[in-house]
Amino acid sequence: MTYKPQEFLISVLTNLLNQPHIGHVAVGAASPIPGAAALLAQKRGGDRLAVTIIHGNAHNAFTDGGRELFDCAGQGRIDAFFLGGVQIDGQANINLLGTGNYPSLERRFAGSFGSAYMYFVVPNVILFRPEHSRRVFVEKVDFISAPGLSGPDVQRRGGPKALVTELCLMSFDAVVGKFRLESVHPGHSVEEVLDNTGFAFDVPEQVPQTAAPSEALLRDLRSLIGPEIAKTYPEFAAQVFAISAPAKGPEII
Amino acid sequence: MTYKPQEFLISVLTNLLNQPHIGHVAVGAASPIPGAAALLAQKRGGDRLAVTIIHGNAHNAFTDGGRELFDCAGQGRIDAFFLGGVQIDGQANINLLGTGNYPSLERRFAGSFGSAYMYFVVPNVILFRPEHSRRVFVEKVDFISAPGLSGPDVQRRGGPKALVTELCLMSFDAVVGKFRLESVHPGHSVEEVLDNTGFAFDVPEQVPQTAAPSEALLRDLRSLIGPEIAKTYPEFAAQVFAISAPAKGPEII
Amino acid sequence: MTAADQWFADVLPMPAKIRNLPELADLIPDGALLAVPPEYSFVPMALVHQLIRRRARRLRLLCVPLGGLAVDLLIGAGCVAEIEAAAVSLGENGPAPQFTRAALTGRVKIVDSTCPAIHTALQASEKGVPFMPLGGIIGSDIEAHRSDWRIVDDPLQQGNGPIILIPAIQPEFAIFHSPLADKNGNVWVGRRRELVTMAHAAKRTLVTAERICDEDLLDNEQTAAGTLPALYVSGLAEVKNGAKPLGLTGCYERDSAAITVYAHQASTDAGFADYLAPILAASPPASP
Amino acid sequence: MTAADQWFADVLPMPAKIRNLPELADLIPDGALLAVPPEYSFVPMALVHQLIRRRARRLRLLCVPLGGLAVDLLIGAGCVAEIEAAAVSLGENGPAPQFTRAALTGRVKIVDSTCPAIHTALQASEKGVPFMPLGGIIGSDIEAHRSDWRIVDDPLQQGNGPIILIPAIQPEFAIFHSPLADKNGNVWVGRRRELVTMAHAAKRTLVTAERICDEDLLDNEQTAAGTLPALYVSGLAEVKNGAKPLGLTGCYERDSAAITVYAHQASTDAGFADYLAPILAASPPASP
Repeated sequence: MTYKPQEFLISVLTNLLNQPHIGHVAVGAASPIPGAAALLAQKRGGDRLAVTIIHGNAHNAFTDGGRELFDCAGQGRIDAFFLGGVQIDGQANINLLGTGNYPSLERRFAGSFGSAYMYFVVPNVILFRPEHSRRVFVEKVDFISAPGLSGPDVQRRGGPKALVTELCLMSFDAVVGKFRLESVHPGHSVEEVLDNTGFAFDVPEQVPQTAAPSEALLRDLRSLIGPEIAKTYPEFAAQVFAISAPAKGPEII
Repeated sequence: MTYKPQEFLISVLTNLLNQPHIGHVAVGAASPIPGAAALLAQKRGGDRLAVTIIHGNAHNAFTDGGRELFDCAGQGRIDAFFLGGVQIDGQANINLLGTGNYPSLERRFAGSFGSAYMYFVVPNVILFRPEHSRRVFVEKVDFISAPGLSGPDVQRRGGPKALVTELCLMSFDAVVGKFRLESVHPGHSVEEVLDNTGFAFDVPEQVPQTAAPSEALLRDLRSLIGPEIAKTYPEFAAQVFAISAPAKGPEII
Repeated sequence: MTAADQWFADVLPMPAKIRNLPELADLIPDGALLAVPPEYSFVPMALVHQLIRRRARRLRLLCVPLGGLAVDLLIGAGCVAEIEAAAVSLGENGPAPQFTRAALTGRVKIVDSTCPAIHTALQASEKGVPFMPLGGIIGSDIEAHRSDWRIVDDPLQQGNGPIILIPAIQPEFAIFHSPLADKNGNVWVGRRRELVTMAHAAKRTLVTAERICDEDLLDNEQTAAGTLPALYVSGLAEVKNGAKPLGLTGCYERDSAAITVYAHQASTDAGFADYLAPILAASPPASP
Repeated sequence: MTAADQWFADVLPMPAKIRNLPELADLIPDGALLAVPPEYSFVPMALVHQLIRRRARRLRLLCVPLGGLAVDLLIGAGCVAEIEAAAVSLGENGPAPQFTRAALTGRVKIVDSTCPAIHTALQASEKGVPFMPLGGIIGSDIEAHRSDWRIVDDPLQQGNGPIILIPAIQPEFAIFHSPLADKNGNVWVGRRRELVTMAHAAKRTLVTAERICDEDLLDNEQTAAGTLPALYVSGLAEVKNGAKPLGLTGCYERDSAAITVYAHQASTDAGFADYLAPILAASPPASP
């Protein structure tokens, strides 16, 4: 069964979420692939997984305003969250703000959002950055929006657990402070990963290939999740699943 | 025009509230006389005065839960508030909790409520305690629910401004830390106040008589405020104004 | 218990969270720290009766921020080891007799507080911080007897003087009775938002509701605005008249006469026992 | 200004608080610190256009916590001296061009923050405390460049390690556009409760609304639950389509195509000037 690159990435993320120690995953704004993965993991896990998609109201039960995501995470009620970065380095520091010598930047991006907090309080942060290049994966980020590691005196229950790109899946070991290549996606090689990564990481002797999505997973994704994610990301759903937007927001008073 | 003792006290409190520096008065639970005074001051001030009566929903615009009264006061949006006390002493310390040697009490009352906070943040606290006796007005309270005075290092914009009893009206001077007799109610004397007060206070050479309620005030109180306060305190309104309760709470979903 | 463990134990598919009243009460173990709403805010009297029937013991009660009939009953019935409150009374029906007696005899440990300190302690838990500052209070004997509160000199060093830090309180359970919940576990709280803070702060929230409806309360912007999402609700039972004899906004008024009777009876041990007898003897209300 | 002064100036009888759009914008002086809601939450675009028309200058913007079209427009129109935000972008329509340019040229002072720090700073003002603690953040370069934030060692001395204290921020004005207000000045906010915190924290709150109705929103438990009371509202104007081209829950959807046009035009000075011209030339929408 053929699949689109987005479907492959959704499958990789879904498998990361379908783990017994993850009971509630929250997905930030403008994250259609993580959002679809969260809904698919929920469906395939028999609705055991709670999913909150901050973008819009469709899969968002929060009723206490913009701070509820952060409060909820601070309470320990969110087990998994996704973060990205315009730069990510070998210590899992992430930079969402800009390149250059802050505050004299060469390029400026939106800003750090809630990363500086969520990275500390969500136990399983999945770094998701499809573009796998030396531009993104650098020796040292220019600006630390959120640090990958903290000293022993700092209260921190959260941090990076995995990194998913268009080339591979890595894990992160907070004890040694290093990424480890877990699998390379079909059609790509360890060399390609090494060539395109600007930081050092562990490479085991045998690197398996990332599992391709099963037919059952793809069927669930297309038939069940497509229409759901269309409520939040109509353009994405149209593009990937050829589904046109159904949902309208609820009527107000 | 004759009037009831409660009407007289409402009139005294109304005059204290009808001052240009008071823009918003809040009234705590179980305070029908202060509540009626607040509504009457509002009416007689051409609706300039904002009134919040915490008890019930009738004159209570708060929609953010139990903390909103305290937050609102902390923001500086409440200019006047009423406090009482099972004991009040000459430094305007109030005791709402009990008598005896805490925690081994002889008599236990409900507790300090929010007094320890409101006394610090509301600029014009009116102490209201009808019973004027040496049991109430003591040299030193057994338990300080909220102190009348604070040292210069403590942030405090609020505190006691006046004391109203069945016998008299006193003011409080935070600089010298002492009450001052402002007026004695009709039918009572300075001697009676002195005999029934357990703490020292300033007595000016001429002590005026507290003004009796005007006919206009009594008319407004009975015709306009009676029905309003009945929404919050039906039994009080029935007893004082012979008005039976009209209001029902709003219907829920 | 980790977040994952809690979710594992707790975030079952929603329909499984709907229980009957005895099941709900059985979830609360002896010794639990229980946040209880104030008299004016959705008090779960039927659940309190059920806790008494199952002879709960050594409960620690956090009144948010005031205690009333529910607390007095639990104290009188011997369910309570400790209580923290800004005040406890029967409101317009006078002092809380069993609380008053317990306070004087020392039978129950009483931790005296002040309203905003209790709200603040719960907000600290809601935000997952170990403490929050609060103005005022300095020089009160409440503070003098709270070794857990801490006065620090202005940590911003801006000349603001001393300020009190209130440590977070995380109740093991928050309990309340709502006029309406839905079958997905969402619960209407309306403007009673102390219930939201309680639920956010507590590890688990158990709710009884007058009615459990089929329509999802979050599907409508208007009801959503006053709804605590199921995310925070660990157990839900439908119980008619679940706040009586207290009132429930929009459903029924406080039965002041009944509470006057209680106030009178509860002022003696024998009278209190008489009041308790039918509660102990009753079967819990059947679930529909 | 004392509480009394503020009330004096501000708590006029309610009908007097209903103004037209230019009057509302005129209340905001040059140099004011303005809290602005995020893209998803009731952004007062018409009021922003009016501020541009009245050539507001040196505004300091606090994004709660994210900036979008409104902020980009104000920056481009030369109204802004300083902006604090956790991020600024046009969301699904990409980077905010004028913000990006201003950040690179240094034309506007940019104070970088993170979402929960902004919520926390407003909650501190809401509670009238000088600061609030917040977990995480330590070791971020955000923190390294915030001399106003303070890391202190666990003030409770319970071995919890260092923690950040975020000083309170009190905006001079909070502004937003609501689907519905009432003639008494109460404003529907629904589940967008950051608007409540903004209004509580700010000295004054100015609101535009699609519609001002006669029924009091507080008279009904259901609408009351999602209503900001008039107590916090200093000015109110009825403005149809007041959030366009952004969306307004239940009223209209975000006009993504129009914002794409903006993103394209605003990427050059000439294009931005073209976009601005009709806004500058327009008469403010007439009040009904």
